[in-house]
Amino acid sequence: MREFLDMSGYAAYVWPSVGLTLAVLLANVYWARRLVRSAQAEARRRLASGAQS
Amino acid sequence: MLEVSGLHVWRGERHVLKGLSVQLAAGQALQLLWPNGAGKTSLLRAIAGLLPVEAGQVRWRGQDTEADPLTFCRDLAYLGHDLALKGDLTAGENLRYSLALRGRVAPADIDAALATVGLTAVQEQLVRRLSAGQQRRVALARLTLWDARLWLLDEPAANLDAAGQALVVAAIEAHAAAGGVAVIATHQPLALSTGVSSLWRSPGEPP
Amino acid sequence: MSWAWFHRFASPPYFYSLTLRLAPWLGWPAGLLIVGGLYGGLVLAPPDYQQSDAFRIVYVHAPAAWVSLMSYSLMAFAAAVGLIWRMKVAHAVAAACAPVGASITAVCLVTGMLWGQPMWGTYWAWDPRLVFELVLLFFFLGYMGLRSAIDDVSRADRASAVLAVVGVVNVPIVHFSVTWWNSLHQAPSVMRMQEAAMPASMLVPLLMSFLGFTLYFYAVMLVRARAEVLRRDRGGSWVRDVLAARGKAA
Amino acid sequence: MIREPSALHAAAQILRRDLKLAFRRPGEWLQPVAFFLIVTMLFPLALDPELSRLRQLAPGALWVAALLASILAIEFLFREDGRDGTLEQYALSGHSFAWLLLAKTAAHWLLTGLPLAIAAPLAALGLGAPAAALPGILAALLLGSVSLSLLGAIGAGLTLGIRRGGALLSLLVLPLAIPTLVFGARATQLAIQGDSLAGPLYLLAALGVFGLTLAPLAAAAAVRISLE
Repeated sequence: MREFLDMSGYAAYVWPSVGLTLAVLLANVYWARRLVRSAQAEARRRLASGAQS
Repeated sequence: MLEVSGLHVWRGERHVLKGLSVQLAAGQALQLLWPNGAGKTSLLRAIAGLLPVEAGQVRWRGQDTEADPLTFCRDLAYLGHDLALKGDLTAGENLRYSLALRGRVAPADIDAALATVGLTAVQEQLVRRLSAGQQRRVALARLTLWDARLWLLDEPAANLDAAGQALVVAAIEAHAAAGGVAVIATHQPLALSTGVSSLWRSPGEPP
Repeated sequence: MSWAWFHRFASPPYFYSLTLRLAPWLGWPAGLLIVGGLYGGLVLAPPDYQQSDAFRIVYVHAPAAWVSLMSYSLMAFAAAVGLIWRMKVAHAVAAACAPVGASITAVCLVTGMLWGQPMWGTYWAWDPRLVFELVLLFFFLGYMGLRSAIDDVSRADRASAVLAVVGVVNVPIVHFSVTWWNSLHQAPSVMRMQEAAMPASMLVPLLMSFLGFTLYFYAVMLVRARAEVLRRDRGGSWVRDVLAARGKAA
Repeated sequence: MIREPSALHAAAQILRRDLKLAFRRPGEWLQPVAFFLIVTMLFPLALDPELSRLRQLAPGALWVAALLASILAIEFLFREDGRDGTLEQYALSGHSFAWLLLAKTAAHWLLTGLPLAIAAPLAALGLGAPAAALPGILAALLLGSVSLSLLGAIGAGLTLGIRRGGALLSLLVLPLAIPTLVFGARATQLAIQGDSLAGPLYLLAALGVFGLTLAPLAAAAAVRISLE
């Protein structure tokens, strides 16, 4: 296990690469979902103001 | 000659024109007297093809203007808020260069047109030295030289004194008498003869 | 008849419900493939005989490079469709591609640098592939910058679409010029796997990663595109239905 | 009035008009050339005045300075005409809008690209280039500045009407200008070394022709959108 984590000395390059990639992938999912929520909220607001006028 | 049918135009989030329709025959002028912000300018620009039309059609001489915009534009004169005059050119030069886009004009015609609008004295002055009203008059001279069948005028009488307004009225009357069509956005009705002109007071109530 | 699918796809309500149904079918396999590919690449695959364990960065770097180019091409294609057929859904897709593509391009660059340090002894070398990715990132940033500078969504859509099309026409020229430039200056040798001699235990995880990243991109892009379609709506009654259905489910 | 809507006549009139306007305000179009000369002068001051070493840096310094100067100048390509309604009239003139914008871009090139190319041999001398290299440098900048003006026209069209669009304009145009920079700097380098620079000159010419055919269309689409 230790050997695996050490990546024969390249751990300082391999693990940040993998970690950064996964972080960006997850962040993109989060941003996308947040964008959908905000677009829905905006659409609701627009519908509400449209119904009044 | 000009048929606008079911025109929908959006400006950003705003639904400015909601299914407008209007028809104008040769020799007719339509004055738009809508309140501010009701979309007078948008209508003119949409007819000219400067604004994208969401739905609806503009037909000129029976042809959809979007099908052949270049041919339509040769029949069109648009006078907007911005007069498209260069401050660093004289009135005569301004007319010469902008008319060059439409064909060749004899210098005598330019002089005559400038004389008609009462600018002979300042013809050789740079336009930026002219007053706002005088600049309007230069644009009016250009309009009469353009030889276009359809005039789209946005506040043509702005900054003009009584004599200048009379010039605008005379130009439009002459244009209509020659079988031209005009759509005029204006906040104060121009004193056009009733046989020629119709008034449109708000987008909700067609003329 | 052949155009029926096109019109159907162009209809915002149809597109909205399509993406709603499609996203999980892309997203979950994408997640499984990425995890599987990384497991295979980081744990099961044998070390490279030249690069030892450092080569394992390829399992994130190469798919990111692929996705960055694919996302730019898709963005430009969607933008062109949007310009030509005045299709809002296509503009929404183009708008959705940019942030995802840009972030993946950045990942590609950073992982490339992290790979460069042990291999070349320096984080940044003027390797033509890295330079090309950097230019691609600038294309993305320019696209997003232009989009955010214009308030009116419809104008922003069309202006940025012109830019995307101009950019994609330039991509091959930039690529050629950078490669040509590199051939003159003999920069350090390119990161390269031994294409011919890659054993299956290395290759299979790599292919899984490629497929996983691709599906992932489409999943996230479609979720974003759903939001973008909603933003471009102009008071269609379908929005009310969609929002009501959403409310019930929540 | 004789109706003769000749496209060539219209373009020629636009060209003449823009040149006349520029000559009434010479300060504006001389600025980019002055900027170009100042930037090239900064390199020896910042680096090392020894000519043999400067000579190695000369191609890069010349082209980066030329690129920046042309970006600086291109911002003004459509701005005035966009503000005072002239571009609207061009769009409605009944001629191909792309063709008229090409005429405007040509006028702009005559006022900025051409002086830049003429000033470049002068700057190159200051950077240690031998006299034999000057014709080659002039040719490279003549060809390269055409592409730069055309690419710049697209960027200027896209950023027309955007407040403080200058930085955005560089972000949009500079990446597109990379091939021009690469080929141009290479041609300059070969000229300074005394080798044949036909290869990169052909590539620059190809870029120019490609730009001439496609850039006006893109610029016209961009300006139309900006005018709405």
